[in-house]
Amino acid sequence: MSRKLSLGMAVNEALRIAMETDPDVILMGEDVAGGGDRKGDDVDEMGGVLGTTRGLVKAFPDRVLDTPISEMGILGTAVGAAATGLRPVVELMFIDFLGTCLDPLLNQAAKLRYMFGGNARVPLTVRTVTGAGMQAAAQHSQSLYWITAGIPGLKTVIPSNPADAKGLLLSAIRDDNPVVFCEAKLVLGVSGEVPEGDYEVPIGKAKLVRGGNDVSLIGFGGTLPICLQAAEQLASDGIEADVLDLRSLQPLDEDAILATLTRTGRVVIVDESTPRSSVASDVAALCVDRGFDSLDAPVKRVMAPHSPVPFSRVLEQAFLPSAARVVEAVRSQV
Amino acid sequence: MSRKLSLGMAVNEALRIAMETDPDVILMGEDVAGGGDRKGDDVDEMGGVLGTTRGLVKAFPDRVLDTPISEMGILGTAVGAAATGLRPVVELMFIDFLGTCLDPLLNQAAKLRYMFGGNARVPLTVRTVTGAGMQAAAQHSQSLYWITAGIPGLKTVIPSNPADAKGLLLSAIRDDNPVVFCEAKLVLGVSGEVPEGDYEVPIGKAKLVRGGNDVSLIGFGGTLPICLQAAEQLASDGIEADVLDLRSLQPLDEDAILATLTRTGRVVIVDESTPRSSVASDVAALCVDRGFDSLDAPVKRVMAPHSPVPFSRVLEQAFLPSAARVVEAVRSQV
Amino acid sequence: MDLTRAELLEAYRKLRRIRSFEDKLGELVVAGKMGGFMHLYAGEEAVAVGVCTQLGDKDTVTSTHRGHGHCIAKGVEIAGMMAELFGRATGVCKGKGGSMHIADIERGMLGANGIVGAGIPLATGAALTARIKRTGGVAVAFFGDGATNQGAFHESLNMAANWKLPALYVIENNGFGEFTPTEFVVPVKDIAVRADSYAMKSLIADGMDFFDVYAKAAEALAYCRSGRGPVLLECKTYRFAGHFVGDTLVYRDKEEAEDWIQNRDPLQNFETQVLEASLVEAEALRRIDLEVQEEIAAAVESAEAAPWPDVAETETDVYVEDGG
Amino acid sequence: MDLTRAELLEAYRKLRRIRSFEDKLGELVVAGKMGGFMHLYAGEEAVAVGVCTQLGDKDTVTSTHRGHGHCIAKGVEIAGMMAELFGRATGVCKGKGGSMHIADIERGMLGANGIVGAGIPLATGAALTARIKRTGGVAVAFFGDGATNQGAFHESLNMAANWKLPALYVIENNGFGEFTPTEFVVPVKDIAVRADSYAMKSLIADGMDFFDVYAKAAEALAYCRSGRGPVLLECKTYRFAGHFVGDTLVYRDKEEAEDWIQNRDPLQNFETQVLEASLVEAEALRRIDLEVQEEIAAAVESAEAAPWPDVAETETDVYVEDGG
Ligand SMILES: Cc1ncc(C[n+]2csc(CCOP(=O)(O)OP(=O)(O)O)c2C)c(N)n1
Ligand SMILES: Cc1ncc(C[n+]2csc(CCOP(=O)(O)OP(=O)(O)O)c2C)c(N)n1
Ligand SMILES: [Mg+2]
Ligand SMILES: [Mg+2]
Repeated sequence: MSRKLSLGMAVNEALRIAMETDPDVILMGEDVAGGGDRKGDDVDEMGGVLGTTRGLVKAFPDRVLDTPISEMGILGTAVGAAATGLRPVVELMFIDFLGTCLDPLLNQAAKLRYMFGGNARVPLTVRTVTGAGMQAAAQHSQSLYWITAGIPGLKTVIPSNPADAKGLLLSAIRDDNPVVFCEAKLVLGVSGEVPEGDYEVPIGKAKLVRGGNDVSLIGFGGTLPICLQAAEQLASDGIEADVLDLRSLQPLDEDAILATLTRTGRVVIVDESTPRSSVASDVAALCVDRGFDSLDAPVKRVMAPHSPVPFSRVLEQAFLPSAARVVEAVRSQV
Repeated sequence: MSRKLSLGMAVNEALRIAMETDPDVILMGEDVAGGGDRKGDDVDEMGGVLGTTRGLVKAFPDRVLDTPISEMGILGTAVGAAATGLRPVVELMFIDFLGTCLDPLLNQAAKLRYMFGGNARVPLTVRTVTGAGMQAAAQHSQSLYWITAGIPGLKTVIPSNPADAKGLLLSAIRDDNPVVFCEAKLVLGVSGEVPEGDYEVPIGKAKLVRGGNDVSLIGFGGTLPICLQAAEQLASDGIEADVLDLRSLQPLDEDAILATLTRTGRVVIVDESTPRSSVASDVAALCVDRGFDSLDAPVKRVMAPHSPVPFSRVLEQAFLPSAARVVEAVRSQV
Repeated sequence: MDLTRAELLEAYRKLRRIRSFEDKLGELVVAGKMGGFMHLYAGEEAVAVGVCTQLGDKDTVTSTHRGHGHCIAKGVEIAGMMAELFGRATGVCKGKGGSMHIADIERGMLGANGIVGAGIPLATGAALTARIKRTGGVAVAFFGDGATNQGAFHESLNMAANWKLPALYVIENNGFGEFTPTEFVVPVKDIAVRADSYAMKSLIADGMDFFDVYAKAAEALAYCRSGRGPVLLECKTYRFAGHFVGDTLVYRDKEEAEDWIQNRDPLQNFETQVLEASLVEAEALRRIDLEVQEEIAAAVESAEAAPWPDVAETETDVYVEDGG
Repeated sequence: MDLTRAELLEAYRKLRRIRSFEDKLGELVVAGKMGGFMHLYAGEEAVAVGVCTQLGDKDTVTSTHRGHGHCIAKGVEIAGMMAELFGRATGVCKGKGGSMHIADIERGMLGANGIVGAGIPLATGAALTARIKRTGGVAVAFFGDGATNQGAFHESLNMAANWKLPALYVIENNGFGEFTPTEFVVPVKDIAVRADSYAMKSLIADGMDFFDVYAKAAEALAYCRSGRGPVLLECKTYRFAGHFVGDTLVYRDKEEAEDWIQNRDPLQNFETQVLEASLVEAEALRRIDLEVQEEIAAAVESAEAAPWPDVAETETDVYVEDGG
């Protein structure tokens, strides 16, 4: 059985299931309750700025913790809690705020196990909203998953649809490693069929969402719909595209990437982030290393420019990758 | 005229010249004076943990500021000072500490100019020590320049020798943009000829340090000596390598990279950082995009593994790129 | 009270300009004419105006996500602000910044800031510049109660205290950080006590009363300018609207809110005091109300008619092109 | 004093073990037999031992770059520590961590930490676990005076105070952060006053006196365990050696240093007090001195003979392989 839910509501459902099935799961973050933990009064809670955690504090009053605006303290506390027996799920409201709390991820969560010679587990999940599309401007619109994906010891996942969101989040929470779970603004409000009940989508497995033999469009999170749109347009010109949804940015599903490359010989990667030190570059580097013999054309990256995210609607639209730019990149290959 | 100086002492000389020639240049950081700013007593200063800033507080007592251990405060203050008329040079003792102070770089220094529609300048220089090689372990040995190089609005440079260090640092300080200046441990103590007087090495220009037509070895900072060593070994086998020193990681000298690729058809990038979201991936991605037609072999990246930096000497040596691994990579291409 | 009639009228004009500006933005966002995350300053006007009225050209301010009030108080032009919020090329930041990054460096307004607490070290740096270049200026950081829980607050105040910088740190304690009541996350009643961690001078003002803010800020600024070091000034205030436009306000006590809005409105408060003391006449205030209304209507009109930025602008202003 | 003779001897053994361990490391590094950045705890032993003597299995500690003392006080085996510092496969962290990351989670020792201040939120998290899982445990964070200038200190103490967590925050105020005297960067005499920013209980102890630390820690721990919330305990102490092995100490006043070392040595202090009160005999202490010396010599010998880690270990332990 399934019903239509937005990605945000699929996340909410996964959180509820995770908390029901494991008493060690706690939720922490700014306004994840949202005033709703005022004991003894009937004030309604907001459940986060985007309402994603609404209703959870009522269901689990001792395990949903509103925090001060102290990202370094929140993340560091969550790492300490994770290393000592809890399974915290932290909401970092926007991934842009990584600047205030990178150390607990970079130098603690990601490294404790290694530094301690394998004698630690840090089952931490960080949920965070990524990307542009809401005119939230330079400090609330970045696609900084390239930073977390680049840090050994962390995993990073990014669903493109509600069903994957639910299953990936359940996997993330139950994973004994620290996982960053990205909710891309471009797909956060989009609805889709979501199975009921408890299920997991494995971390590290990409998904081929459309088959074609002429070119491989590789996307994830908010760029997946753009890939599909471009594939439609290309199809009307007789070019059939494979569309691969990476879903997991670290680990990368290298086999799936090489498999589609082998089929098509042409790769276009569509990534919402800025170009340098990017997931898209890593995919291109993989193609030109292990996939070299299959390559029939330059690997193209359709990305944001090397700039901050602008506020103005017209500039933000120009900043974001588009189906038109993907089509153009494919055309340049043939 | 020139004399032999270590990279650290070349940096010291550049700082002195910058402060002599511009009263707006100030130095800030933990122990950059090192107790030496005690007025009225004759206590000697340490000049930083590695002694790089020794002597400067005596020469410029009002412009060399010891700070508390407050990286967020230091960097944020420096950004504010830079935006209002000073030209601060901050020492971030090790780039690993970026975790405690990313926001002032990521969301402030890098973006003020853009967000303010071009009405700001942030002439900030951040000097920082990068990389492994001193058994300083997981939290004091990272090569995190991939993070700063990935942030639009920042520049990142990394000299491989004392002469470049002096000239690049003078350029960085006089640049009206925020520049991260990396001092790689692997070359920090190495001595070389350094011209006297005031000169600049332009930011964004790579340097061909060895000519050969069979393969391109691309390195920077601490990996340059490794490239040269590998080139020697290859030469004795009759393989002549171009060795390109990137010097600047952002902007990347794309023309120089494509030029060497065009000459040789084979590229090996030697980068001390971990593989994901790396400068090496960006270079590979450039090669397989704009340089596709010249490529005769897979582009190889010789890098650290996807792990934290281990403490044990034997593990740290295994972790670091080596000439042997570079040679092996070249062999795999032919 | 040492303010002249002209100064009082100017202060009132600023209070009114902020209120009307914010009310208008609320309308525009609800009507779908303006986008982005929009945090309104209505209710807190006395803080920005009480402080900024005493600042000059050499003084700088840093602000927050709730930054329009500080801009207006520091003298940024309404027309350029409105165009900015409409995302137009004529905006004060060419449409690139928007509400959370609105700035006007020439007027010493170093920017709204989307990162809670991030303006605090920036102001500390501006104070360092003032000190090292001996400009005589003071740097003022405005920030919320919630921001005092950020590490940047702690680190900055400590540095400023150590170096005796000419910096004024103004807490706008409006009782909430987003939807969370301040008492849930700050275990002290008066946040001003946090100054004691740095042996820093502190003051508390009624943030709904322009004259109290003015007096405390005067004391604080005199202290800063005399070289004795920074000051922490806590202003107790309240935001009349939600955290952002769209906030359903389910979390806040309606009666409490009504009390603040009906009985402690800073504009009403100002008017009552100046009228009772016969310092200005009601007609003069009403005239200002009208003028401001027209000014804002004109700003909206010109902004809506202004051109969009060229898409090439997406990639400009990232770097100073010539490098320096 | 409510310590039994056996407990006193055990406390002395720990003090001596730390001192001898650190002295030995100094020798080994100077002799080029051991690498890495090495920060010694000699002089500060009374703090770690005074606190940790009162901790049990359910209690956890976090530490700093100067972490050997906390490990030893919390009961980590000397042999495994020594092998770790030699980078051997038999090290307590398989040679992967080294001095700045030495840890033994099974003994509740959550790690030295190379990032100043980073252990403070980790301990806060351990206290949160204790609270939510009702383990009855307390989490103790040890950190230096310098670390109290980090944002992480501020944010963590505020969170712990808000949530009344069972956390004890121990400042080891040794008068310096690296080479910078504390009074240059902390504008208050007693850092303990910073607790007032969070309405948190605070105490000050003579960190050179085991018995004073013990008494204050006892009070603090009882408070934490009773559910009344966290405590900030400042211990005034001194490091006998340089910031790290290799530090030339040019920045510090020689007479002042001599005074601390000659007249306030925590081991000497302990001995004088227990002998004067006739609680133990000098011979018992001398016997411990010898036993510890042998123990450390044995640890060095076994570590030097131990195998290096296999290079394949460079890439293991990055992730929990089965994912969970
Ligand atoms: C570092 C950071 N964390 C969280 C947010 C999200 N956020 C925006 S405003 C806000 C509340 C700020 O509260 P306060 O400082 O009291 O200012 P107020 O909104 O009440 O004026 C939060 C949590 C942010 N923008 N930056
Ligand atoms: C975030 C960070 N900044 C700077 C350093 C470099 N550093 C290592 S120890 C130290 C001094 C610490 O002083 P304190 O906290 O007083 O501890 P102590 O060394 O005196 O025991 C510094 C600055 C670091 N390791 N981490
Ligand atoms: Mg507030
Ligand atoms: Mg200290």
